[in-house]
Amino acid sequence: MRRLSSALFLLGLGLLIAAIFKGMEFGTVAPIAGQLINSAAAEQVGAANFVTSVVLGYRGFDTLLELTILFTAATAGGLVLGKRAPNAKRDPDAGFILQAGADLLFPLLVVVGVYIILHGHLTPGGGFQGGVILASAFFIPMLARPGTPMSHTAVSTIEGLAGACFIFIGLLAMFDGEAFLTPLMDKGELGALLSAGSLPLLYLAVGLKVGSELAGLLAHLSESEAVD
Amino acid sequence: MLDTGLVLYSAAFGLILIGIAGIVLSAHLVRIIFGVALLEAGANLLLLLATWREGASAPIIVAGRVPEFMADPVPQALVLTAIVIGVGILALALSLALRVQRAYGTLDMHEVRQRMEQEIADQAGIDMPASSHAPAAVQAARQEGSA
Amino acid sequence: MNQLALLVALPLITAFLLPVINRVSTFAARWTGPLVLVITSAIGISFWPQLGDSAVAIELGGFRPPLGITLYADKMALLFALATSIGTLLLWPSRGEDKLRQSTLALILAGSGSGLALSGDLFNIYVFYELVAVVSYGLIAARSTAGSFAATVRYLIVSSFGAALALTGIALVYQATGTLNLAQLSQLAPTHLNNLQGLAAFVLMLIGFGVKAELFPVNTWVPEVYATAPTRISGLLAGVVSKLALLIIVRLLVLIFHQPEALTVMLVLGILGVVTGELAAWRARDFNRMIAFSSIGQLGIMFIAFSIPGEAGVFAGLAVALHHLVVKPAMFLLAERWQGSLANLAGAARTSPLGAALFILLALSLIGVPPLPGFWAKLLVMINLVAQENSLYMLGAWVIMGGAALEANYLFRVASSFYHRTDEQTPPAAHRPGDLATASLLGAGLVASAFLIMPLADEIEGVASQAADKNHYVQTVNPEQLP
Amino acid sequence: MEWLVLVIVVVMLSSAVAVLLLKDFLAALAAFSVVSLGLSVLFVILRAPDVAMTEAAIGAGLSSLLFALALRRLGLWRNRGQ
Repeated sequence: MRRLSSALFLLGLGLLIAAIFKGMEFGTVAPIAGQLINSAAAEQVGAANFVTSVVLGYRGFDTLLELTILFTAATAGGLVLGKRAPNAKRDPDAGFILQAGADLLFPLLVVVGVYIILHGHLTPGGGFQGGVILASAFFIPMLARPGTPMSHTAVSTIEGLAGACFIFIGLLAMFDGEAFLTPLMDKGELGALLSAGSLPLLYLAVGLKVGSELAGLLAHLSESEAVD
Repeated sequence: MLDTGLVLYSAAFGLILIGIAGIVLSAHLVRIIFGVALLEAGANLLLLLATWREGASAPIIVAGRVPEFMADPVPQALVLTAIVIGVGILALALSLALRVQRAYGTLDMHEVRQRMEQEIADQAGIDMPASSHAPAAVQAARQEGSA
Repeated sequence: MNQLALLVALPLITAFLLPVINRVSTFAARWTGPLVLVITSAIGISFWPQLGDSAVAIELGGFRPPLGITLYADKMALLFALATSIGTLLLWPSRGEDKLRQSTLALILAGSGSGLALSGDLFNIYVFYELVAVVSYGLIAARSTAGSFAATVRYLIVSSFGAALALTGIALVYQATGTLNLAQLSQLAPTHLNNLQGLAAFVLMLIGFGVKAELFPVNTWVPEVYATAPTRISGLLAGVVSKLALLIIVRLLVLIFHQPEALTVMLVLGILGVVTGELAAWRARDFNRMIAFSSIGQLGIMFIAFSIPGEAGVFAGLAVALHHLVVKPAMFLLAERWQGSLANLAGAARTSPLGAALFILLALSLIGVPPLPGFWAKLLVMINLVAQENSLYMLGAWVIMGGAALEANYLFRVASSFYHRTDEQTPPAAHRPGDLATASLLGAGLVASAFLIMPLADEIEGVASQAADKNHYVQTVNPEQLP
Repeated sequence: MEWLVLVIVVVMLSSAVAVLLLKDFLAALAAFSVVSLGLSVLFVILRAPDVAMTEAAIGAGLSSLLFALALRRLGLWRNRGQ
């Protein structure tokens, strides 16, 4: 019976979407904010990558909330999974290939991750993508040798400080009368590594925070006692 | 003759419908979480398609050359945020699934709901009438008072 | 006037730093949270007189709308932002073993709740809504019993399903208009959103944001979550957070979606909510689930009230919402000790007379007995419903009357059992002084508002008229147009 | 170019259906990462390189890793999803 009602619900939804689908015309409406930003972003924010100027400049508030969601998910995950039983069974150490590979990959991944974070305002990529690469860089040794646990205190300290730096940069603008999260410092010339004022600093804070948070989340999930 | 916009929009709506079907029809918790992830992917694609136009170029200035007709950067920033939200919630959902499986020994949502209702009733001290359609396994479990 | 952004920034930066502060001294970690909430509430209250004549729009990042995000603070938004901060302060999660994480989550809830009330950008509202949802998952699962994990997982699925639908609605709105700023959307709505796509976007967002506002089809999670979550968190979720979700839907209705079908959809779902909520509460056999279902019923009444077109609807809905905002957390505080079955609540008057008296006061106000504000709120709704001369609104009026009768029945069934002389059973335990103090504070607030009902009504009418004035909103924000 | 988009969309939608129908959870996980990969390539075609990198790194990479870890801890590897 339940399957029937769900199937009917789905059919109705499909018809509704088909009706909307017919009424839509694609790509005829001009994106108001988009065109204004495309014309004004170069001199207002000074980042070569306009998506970064939107993520950190025009809509920096969304990114701050985005960081808070990851922080909350990590905290709630820690709350849910709770402390690990000290005598919980751990996975056996991984084979030689993974251990050798882990030792080789770790420095490369860290370099790539930091590169992507630092060039966030020039080329595609940035704090989120670089942070994920850093998280996997710190997680692979844990896969290779489950015996050596990651120190959660270090991870949560980096997490807290990076997040606080992001908001502190935002609050700095308020001290001299500007609105919250206004991009600071001089913009430098377009395309240079040291350009777009405080945006690279913000993306560095985002990268460190996302990296440490996701590494903590992965560690929590993999450290809960091994089943079978 | 083949309208790319039509294909892309049908992909977005298709993903949304498959995601909703996954949530509504499946009983196993992990499959429902797959459905949620697919639904969010479909919504993200639809958001990016909103102001997409053929022939626009990426909104990035490379070597000082400003492309004349750039894509809209705003939905790209929004989808970037939505994807990272999705992974945050996915991690929380999987941790909860882990604890539910450890507490109830099953991930079948009908049985989980049955056991949860039973536990709420026991905690509140009201004797829940053994509902007639409860599967035999749950009846047996209730006799030995497990979990 | 940029300081209003501190209402969001301060709790978040404290939440980020709490694990670091905790390593320095656990005492500081325990008391920093409440201290920060006192500061933010003080900032909010200091802004209240300023908003008397005109609302305030804060352009975050210093960018003109629609490029940047704007926070829009009128009296209604500031009222709910303050309610979140003060509510989290009063219902601070103090029990449970992992206090550090619970205080962090409570701080984030306060920050994101006030941000949700103040935000003036459609995608920003979605991100705030998702943040409030994730925080509530963490706080509910804090009880870490098997039942609370199962209830949290089911709630997470329904809420993520709703959030994805809301995101689809936002995508449809962005596809039709090309902007996300609420002021610009209200300028473009009559021309671009007045078709099937606009109505579909509204219905998707109504269901998406309705999950937390306990709207009829998507409130299956309410009884399980409020029965298994820590009672202070249930009070916070039922009392404060559900009103925030309702506030967004009202903003969307007032500013953007003016089709009559949108109001009809909300009215029908409100009526179904009242019917299912009150009937289930009448059949419930344990205290927590009874007040959970009654909160569904009350929110159904709010949906009916807000579906009345024009300023009268906003005024009536706001009155019921503010009344429920005070009563429901107090009811859940009483539930701290009376969690179990209604049967073993018999003779509760002997062990905690103040608790029993408070319960009766709250029950009277919920039902709508004359001197108390509950009566005036429901009367206002009934008058406006009848004034519509429309059969569906009349049906809404009859359903609210029937709901009130059911409420009277099951609330008095419990209240009368307090004074039964039963010896063999063990009477329920007395309340903790902390909970009783907060509950009686809220009760005293209720009684005080009963006496000065007239000035209060004028104040709420002022708030409602400012909120319902679309042109005032657009002039305050005045977004840039394409050249 | 349109044919490439059509092929990717068909592959993506069919693997999305496969995610829900496959009995074995590891195969479902593989199908899910195919969907994420297809989505990432679509984002490149839609001229959104930032989003394509995010979808590839987080959608295909991290989500699959999270699912694999969770399935490992849920014990759904050995008995091929009973």
